[in-house]
Amino acid sequence: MGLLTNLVDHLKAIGTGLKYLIPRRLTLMYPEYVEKLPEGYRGYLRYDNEKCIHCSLCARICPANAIKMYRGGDKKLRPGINYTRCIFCGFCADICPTGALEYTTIQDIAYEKLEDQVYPPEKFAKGVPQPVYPEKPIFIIAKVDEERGLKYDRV
Amino acid sequence: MELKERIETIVGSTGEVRIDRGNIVVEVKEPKKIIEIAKKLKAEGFDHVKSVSGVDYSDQGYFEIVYHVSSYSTPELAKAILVLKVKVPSDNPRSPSLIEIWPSVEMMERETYEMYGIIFEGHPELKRLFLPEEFEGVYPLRKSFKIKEEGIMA
Amino acid sequence: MSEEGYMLLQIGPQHPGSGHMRMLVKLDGDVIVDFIPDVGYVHRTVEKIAETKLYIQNIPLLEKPILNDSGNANLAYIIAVEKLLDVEPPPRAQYLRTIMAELSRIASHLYGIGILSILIGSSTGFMWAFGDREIFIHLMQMMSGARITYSYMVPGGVRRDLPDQFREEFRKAARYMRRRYKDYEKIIIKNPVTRARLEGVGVLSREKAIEWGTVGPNLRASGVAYDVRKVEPYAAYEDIDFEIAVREEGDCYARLLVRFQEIMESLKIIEQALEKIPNGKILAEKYEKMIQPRAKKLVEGTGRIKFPAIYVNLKPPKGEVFSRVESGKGEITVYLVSNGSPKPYRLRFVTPSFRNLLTFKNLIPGHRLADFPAIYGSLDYFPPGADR
Amino acid sequence: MYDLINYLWETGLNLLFSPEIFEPLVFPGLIAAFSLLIVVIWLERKIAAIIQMRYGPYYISRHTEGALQLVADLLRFLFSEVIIPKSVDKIAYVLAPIILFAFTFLPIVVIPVSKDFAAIDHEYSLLIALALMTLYSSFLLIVSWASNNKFSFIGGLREGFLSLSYEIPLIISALSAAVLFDSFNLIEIVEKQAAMGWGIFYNPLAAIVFLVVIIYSTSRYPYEIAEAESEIVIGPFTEYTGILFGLGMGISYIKLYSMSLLYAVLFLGGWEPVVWPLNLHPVLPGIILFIKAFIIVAFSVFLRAVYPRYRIDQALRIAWWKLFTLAFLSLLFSYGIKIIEVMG
Repeated sequence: MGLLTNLVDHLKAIGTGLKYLIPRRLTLMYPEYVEKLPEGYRGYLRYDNEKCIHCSLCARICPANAIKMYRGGDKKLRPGINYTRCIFCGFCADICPTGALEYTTIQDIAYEKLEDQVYPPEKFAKGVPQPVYPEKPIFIIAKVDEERGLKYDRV
Repeated sequence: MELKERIETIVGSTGEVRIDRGNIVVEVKEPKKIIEIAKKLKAEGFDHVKSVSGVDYSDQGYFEIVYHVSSYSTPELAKAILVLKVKVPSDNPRSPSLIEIWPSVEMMERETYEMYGIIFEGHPELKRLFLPEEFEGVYPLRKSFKIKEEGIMA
Repeated sequence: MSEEGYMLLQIGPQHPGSGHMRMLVKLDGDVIVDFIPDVGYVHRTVEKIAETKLYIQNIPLLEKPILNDSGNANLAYIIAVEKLLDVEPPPRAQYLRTIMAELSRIASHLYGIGILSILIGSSTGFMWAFGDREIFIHLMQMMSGARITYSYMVPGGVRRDLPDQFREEFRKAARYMRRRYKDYEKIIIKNPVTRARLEGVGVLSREKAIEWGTVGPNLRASGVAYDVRKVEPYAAYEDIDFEIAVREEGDCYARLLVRFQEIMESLKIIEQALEKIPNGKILAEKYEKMIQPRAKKLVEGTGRIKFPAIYVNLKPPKGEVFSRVESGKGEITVYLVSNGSPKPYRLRFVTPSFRNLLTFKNLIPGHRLADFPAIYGSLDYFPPGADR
Repeated sequence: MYDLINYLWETGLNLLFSPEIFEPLVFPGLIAAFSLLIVVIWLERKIAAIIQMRYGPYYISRHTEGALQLVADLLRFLFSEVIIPKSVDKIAYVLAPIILFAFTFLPIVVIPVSKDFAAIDHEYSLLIALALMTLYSSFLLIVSWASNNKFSFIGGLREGFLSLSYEIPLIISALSAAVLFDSFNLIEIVEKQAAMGWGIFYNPLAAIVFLVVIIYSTSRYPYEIAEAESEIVIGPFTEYTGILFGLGMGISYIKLYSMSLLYAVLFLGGWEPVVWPLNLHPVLPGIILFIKAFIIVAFSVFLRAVYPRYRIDQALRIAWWKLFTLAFLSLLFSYGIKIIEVMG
């Protein structure tokens, strides 16, 4: 009996292998295809100089010491960020009482130099860095699919 | 609470038993007595140690070794956490190892040794576990080992 | 460890099957006679760093060592902090925590199954498990906004409410996983080669499992029905009906089966939680009213919360607490001592892999060299988790 | 002048297309084997990728699903530095993989491509092919010994153990084919099959044993034991770099190819397209033989995506108990068929 079930199990394993020979791929071909992340994804931070009330809560809560306060010419404190340290926990944006810090859905930024990743307040306020792709990517949205696991719909 | 009374009879005059946030805390007065208490506790059904921690109170002159003991085999005891505490002087931190009674302390006592320099007498393999070689004689979790902290200013 | 007639093999840290650690293996022919795990290659002194950080800042810190099960690591710490602060999260937050913890458990188990598969040579098991893990990561990303480091739970509640599409997405994911389980069964679980490699290998008896303080699925595969979710229910587990996966054999195969069984059980738990989840706030009243109204307005309708400013100055009263949580790999315990300052006086973080290290060390000798990866994988030993 | 060129051209062509040169050099020898190597490694990765819901090799040539990946790999191997560690036995370290690679080709010399096209047509060509195949493991042992590395050494030992156990079922199951067709000459064996039907139908037992032995002896899953990555890195070739490593990677595939050719000849009717004989154009038989061998090769590499690997003691037990017994039974089976034939 053992021998027979063994043989059946062998055949079942090979059969499952054959069954999966029909391509149904889970891989997302980045960077040809880029996932458009949903609102609320904790990506790079946007800093709005106008809304900032110089309370330094963001620097105090930052678990990675990535956000530091800089004293500007007007003696007021403004946050700057060091993305080499940032762990994207989003605590700073969540504690910011005025929405001066907000997270964006941008996440895939490459830098040439480590120093480029340090954003003093002026640079920080200029806006979020934009990702660069080798060619124009096709943006997709990932969704759970009953048959394939994840399915990628074009935006 | 019945369990507390049972433990009080086990501990007797060698320690103090109290309840702290649902856990039974046993403060052993002398390090030497801990083996005796542990043996009795094991006979009671406490069969493994969940964590061994050192706490540095060297400003008050002592380190505290905290064993969190519980049970797998006895379902009623599994609900309870027994906190076994013993104080050792910070200038000569020595305490008997409980490895004979609870083999599950092996790695955790080793870690406490390398982090606090507390010597567990009778531990067969009391040497560094995680730290690199140059940490011989330096005990990083002691409060005297300071690490640089950054302020919020750039 | 180098007498005549033995071969001393150093496996790792640069070895395809070692992970972030070094293992000294003494071989007598093909049989391992002595085994020394040399850990510490990814030690990051979490416990020391934790003493220099605020209570809230330790949330991401403690997630990092148990990166593939960060939902549960997060929960263990938060329960300890809440005990210290004497805060009770609202019921909805408890349910959300349960959902997060279970999703995290599924991802962790799939990770473990994948590693076990590749260690015994099944690349399909590896890729499938890691591929399917992606689906649960996707779900957790919907909930928390991050793929791996969720930092989802905060003292007093959770950071976000359930997104609208979550129920539908999870329903699909559960059906997908249940269907896929049949294929896993054929190609991995019941594959005669897998069974030959795992059955009867690395047998951990009930007595030894208890003695060595083994945790998690490894303990349950040895016949000990210990699960913190039942013993000391936290989050919403008290209201949820589920079974503990227990097997008697104690071998590598039993550990694999327990993991699969727990994945299936977790799907049921999440389904129940989604059904029973009450409406209401997701942050404790105490902190909710500290949030400035203008800040609240900013996140209206998004399901997110704003942190009250008190979070950077949480000062629990003097005292000490001990919390335990059943994570995917086993019991995580946190022992937290407060001296009334905004930083923990002492934080002891015992991870399941650290406790399984002793089992790992003692289980290997006597087996063949080829069994070493099988046992290593079946224990779901995660070096960064053990080193902390 | 023109005549001379013409003469040289013709003799050159004649020489090239003479079986003695064409077979080892072009088909099914060196060139065919190399192209198969390139295709098969790509195919192995691609099949595994598809079953595992991935893409596999892709970016090297996007329009052909990465089919040129191996060309790129080969170039990389060619141009990367060959590092010879100080502690190795240098001569053996360099020469062993090269000789091993050359020797794995040798069995192809005696494998005929069609009725009158064989480099060496010998009365005992089957035995010669089998004998040449056994050279593989001894040179792999030298490779592992020369590396002076513990992982290589264990890998070599494993290969030694395995080769001792697989060679006997291999030879017995081949013998049962020889008994069945009453000849050791591969051409005759195919001719007999053309007359009476494929070997696989007459003696399926021998065919199954031989197939398992192919998978077993060429380190395909689930018998990928000598190179088990998670245990002993890459076995005998742990210390190798550059083109020497590339050779090491290719060797088992070349062996797989030559054994599959032999399998096609012994059990799948060789170059006969179907069970009954047809008079064919001389090129076609070769292609048919190649296709049959290719199917065996493709099946063997497909198993990578299905199985984990056995432990060495389990593999040895399978070889000595199951394969050996089955091979012996298949030999008896062949004799039984012969007896029935003689009686009836």
